Amino acid sequence: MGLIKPLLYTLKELFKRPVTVKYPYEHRDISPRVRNIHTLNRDTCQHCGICARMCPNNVLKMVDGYPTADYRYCSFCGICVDACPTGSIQMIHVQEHALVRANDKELYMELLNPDGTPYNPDAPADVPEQEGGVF
Amino acid sequence: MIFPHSLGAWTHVLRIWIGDNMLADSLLFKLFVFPGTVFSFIIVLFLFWWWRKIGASIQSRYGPKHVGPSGTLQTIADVLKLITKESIVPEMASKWFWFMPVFSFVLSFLFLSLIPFSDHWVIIDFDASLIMLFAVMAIEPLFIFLVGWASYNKYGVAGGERAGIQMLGYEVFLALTFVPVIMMSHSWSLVGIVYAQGVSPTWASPVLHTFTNRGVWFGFVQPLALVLSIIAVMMAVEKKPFNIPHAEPEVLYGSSTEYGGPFYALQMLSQFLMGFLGAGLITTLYLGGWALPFVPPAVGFVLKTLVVGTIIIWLEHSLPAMRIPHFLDVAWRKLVPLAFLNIFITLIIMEVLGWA
Amino acid sequence: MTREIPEGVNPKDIESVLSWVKGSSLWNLHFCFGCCSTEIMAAMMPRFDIERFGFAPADTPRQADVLVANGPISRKIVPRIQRLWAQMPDPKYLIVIGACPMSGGPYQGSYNIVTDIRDVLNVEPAAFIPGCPPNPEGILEAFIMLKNRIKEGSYGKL
Amino acid sequence: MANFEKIAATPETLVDTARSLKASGFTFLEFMSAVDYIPKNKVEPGANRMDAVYMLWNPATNEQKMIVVPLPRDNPSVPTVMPVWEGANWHEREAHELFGIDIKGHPNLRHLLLAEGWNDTYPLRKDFNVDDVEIDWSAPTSKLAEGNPERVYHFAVQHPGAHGPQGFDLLLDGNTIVDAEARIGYVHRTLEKLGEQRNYYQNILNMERGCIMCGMPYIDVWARAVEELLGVEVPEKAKYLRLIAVELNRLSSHLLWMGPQQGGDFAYMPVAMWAIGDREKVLDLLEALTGGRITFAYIRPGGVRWDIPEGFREMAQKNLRYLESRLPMYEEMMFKEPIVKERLTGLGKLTPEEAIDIGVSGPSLRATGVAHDTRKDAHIPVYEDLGFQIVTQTGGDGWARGMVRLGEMKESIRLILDALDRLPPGNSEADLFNRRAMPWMKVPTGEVYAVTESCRGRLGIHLISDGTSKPYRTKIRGPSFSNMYAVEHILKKGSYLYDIPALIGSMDTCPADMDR
Repeated sequence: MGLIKPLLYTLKELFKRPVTVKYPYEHRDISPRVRNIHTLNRDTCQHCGICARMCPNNVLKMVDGYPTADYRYCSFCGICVDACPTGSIQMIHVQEHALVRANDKELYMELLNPDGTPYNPDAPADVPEQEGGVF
Repeated sequence: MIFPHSLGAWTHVLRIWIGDNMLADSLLFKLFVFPGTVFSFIIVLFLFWWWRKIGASIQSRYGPKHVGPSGTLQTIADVLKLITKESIVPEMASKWFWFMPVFSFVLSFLFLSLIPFSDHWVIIDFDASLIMLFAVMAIEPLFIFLVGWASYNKYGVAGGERAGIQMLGYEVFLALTFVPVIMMSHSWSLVGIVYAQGVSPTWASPVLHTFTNRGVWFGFVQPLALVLSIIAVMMAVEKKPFNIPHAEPEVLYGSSTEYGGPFYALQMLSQFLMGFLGAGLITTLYLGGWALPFVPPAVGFVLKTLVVGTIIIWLEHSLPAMRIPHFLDVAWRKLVPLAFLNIFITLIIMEVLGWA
Repeated sequence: MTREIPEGVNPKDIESVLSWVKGSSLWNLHFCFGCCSTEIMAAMMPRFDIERFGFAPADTPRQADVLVANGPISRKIVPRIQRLWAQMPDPKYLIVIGACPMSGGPYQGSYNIVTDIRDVLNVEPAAFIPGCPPNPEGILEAFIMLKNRIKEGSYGKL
Repeated sequence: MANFEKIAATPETLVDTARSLKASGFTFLEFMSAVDYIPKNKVEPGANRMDAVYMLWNPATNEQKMIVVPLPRDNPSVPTVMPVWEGANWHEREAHELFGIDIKGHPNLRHLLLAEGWNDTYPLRKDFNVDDVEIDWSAPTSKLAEGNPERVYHFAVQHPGAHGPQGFDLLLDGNTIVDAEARIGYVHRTLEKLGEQRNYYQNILNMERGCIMCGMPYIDVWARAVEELLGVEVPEKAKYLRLIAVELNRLSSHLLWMGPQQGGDFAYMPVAMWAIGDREKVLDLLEALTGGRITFAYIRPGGVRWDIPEGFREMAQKNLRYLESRLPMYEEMMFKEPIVKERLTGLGKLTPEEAIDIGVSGPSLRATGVAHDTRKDAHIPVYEDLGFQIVTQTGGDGWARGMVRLGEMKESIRLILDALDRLPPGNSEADLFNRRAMPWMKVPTGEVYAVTESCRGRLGIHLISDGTSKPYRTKIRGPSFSNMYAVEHILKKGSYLYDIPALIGSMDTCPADMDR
């Protein structure tokens, strides 16, 4: 007889509205603390390189005095944000960012501006040589 | 001519063999259009979609939705994709590797040919078609085992063995659940059983003959047998909680583990066809076959079968899988005695009330 | 044996139907070996439900179309991945989720991790989502992206 | 120096010492491992030896003791302690493959975590060079598969019933299991060695990937180990926030267990799907609090990264109350449903003595009636202030394990809501870091063993600092390691093929936690 109640639960569920968020057509609320891309305030950046040094995954490289990121490597842990002495480097959430082709050049990019706009989008990316292993 | 030209030769042969042009054409139509190949493909594609939608709805999600309106083209895409995929034969597999799934598919068509969609739309009906049907259902597990054996795969063989265990569990029980119906109808013919339920043999006035006249639907006088038969059919077509040959966490996909591409599509379709026909059997035996007011008989049969099928799908999606000893225990210690009890009750009532 | 396409049928039509078919029914192999597998699970289940687009899990490699690389590739698992990939029938696709299969991610410099799945399987992934792990939305995006690429014909031609 | 007592022994006296310690109440072997000292180390400069270490725990008094056996670096060898603790089996295999310690009298010294054909290079030795590694790919997968691999039924790696890249090689007689041998190590990411390569702050990233389903207890215990070395007291508020984060993660992990893990074993899709759907409510909370769903980087040495966001309390009230209202339904669906009950009752029965002997911990231990929960035993902050109750059952079988987890979910919901109500004011983090000097942050020399209760059992980190910015040795005791050994133990006692998925599911082993 214990079978009856589970069957009733499933029967009830049959007539309920699904909880699905129809993702590409509608979006759920995402917390502002979610991180999936870096931004950099280039006015306050002091070129100290502590972010690149602290990064456990070798994501950040100092190019021309500013950190640049290679998203093949990133774990989005936010340790670079913790480490930045001036708070210039931040992480934000961008929905479409996830859709990146498996093309090494597209995954290597200059950090965004603080308002989420691309920095110097015309310049072609020049992928620096990555070295295996952690310092 | 409604047939494709490649069927012309067949038509010719059949016409000569049967000697009656009208009859031969109608048999061909039954074999290849309704209720044969074309219809069964359509109903199976529909059932596959319906199965996924009901399952998704129970799991509080949408299921197929964006491929075609409400995902109706989803199953067509799935089957076409499987057909266009590469077919791999494992190196050590038997040379019968390809034939086994075809045989089991053919077997499910044999099943189909026995089910009366109406007194007109039935391919084969003779005095002992129910016995023939038991025979078909008894051979099916053997082919499932051979499918697994031919693929030279541990999981396949294990799944095949489990199909044998499954058959041990349900075969006797399945036969026993139908005995009361045979007793009450005095017939081994499926069409005869439907007639015995008071259904008119003519096209006309199905309304009047549904509940009136001499008989009633056996489902109303045999509710226990109806429930037991649904359980037995779920066992026979390997629906959860009796999905022992295909229990994914234990033996992957059972006997069809090594099959991909077109022949997996074939197996999937024959599984759903068997499910549909199992529900059709219930309709025939207990729910008055094709009798339904205001609709043509064959449509009535399909609609009723889909309702039964939906109940089976709902049960399948709401219950967990059993393990083997529990399954055998339930089948032999609980269900078989119940079926016997039902037979005796039927016997006593028939004697007392003089229903014979 | 090759068959000729009958007259009056545009081969491009067949190709576009085929690409629609392949893109609308991508079955991914059920093979979890990393954190991202829990997010794939979440993507398959009620909240995100990737089955809406016909993306369903397949239990055996014979019935799968997509290998989702979802975790760090240890040296011990390399032969297994290669074998599963070989068992999958063509046309088959590779989706890379998270940093681990692409670069080693947080496990760079480890003695037991192969840092690039391209060294193991010798195929170019069809889609890659950065993240550790990415949201289920990202996983859905990867599948849709693979679908689009099949549609464009830029990946996985017969 | 260390927060536990060290007892020296020699290979000759080891087994006797172990016996007398076990008799005096140290019945629980947490782990057996080793520490490699090369001459240029900074902990004990000049030392050239290898210490085999055995960490013991007295459940009655919550004391820790460690047996230390100094060995020569070339050709180290100790006798097996399996006669004393059966659970030492896999720990000794691990020490054998990672440190090259020869275990005398051990029944099976095949590779466990490393690839089967790994040559005689020992990765956790300090002078290990990765270029020396050569792997013989033709090596058989297990001892059972030696000679005739075809007779073995592989229940492993990709098999959907194996719950991830773990599993068994089985010898079957029909459906009866004749012999079983576990195959694990497919996600051995070498967290212990990586821990030695990265500095204390970067290790947050490593440690929380210790378990794919509950990373929060891992960073929690890592942060407490580092704080103990630094001698820092975290603010009261941070303790509450840590509790909230850890318990939220426990909720999500247990829901995942109930759904796809245990429900999936029976192909019980409604429960599997609904549990994952409800888990999203918890994940929403975690996302609002930490910004992550699976990995968080929220807890760090010195406190937590953020205070609770605005509106978090109301959201938590709403979501958790909803979850609480669903739990009776799950009990009805999972634990009173006759088919599931039949499958779980008597599944993988463990007696309390057996469980302690093997080193089983967590819900699987409490299901045998032993009321040990590290949150209470080790006085993890603020659990006792909130009146934490240990959930136990007496069956020792799969059903009892499930009921313990269900009870823990109720308890977690109550703890989180209480903690939110009583959240003290103040900072959420001690002022610990000089950001400009972060990469060079040094930690005083010392040795600690920090423990906590992860979702799967007793989780410990043994940390040795040599005064530099990187640890000298980190040893992680993953609870699933011992729990998986218990599964093998149960299978060897005699079981059936159709019980394995449910058995692995009911022990709730996490491959990542096991392989580290």
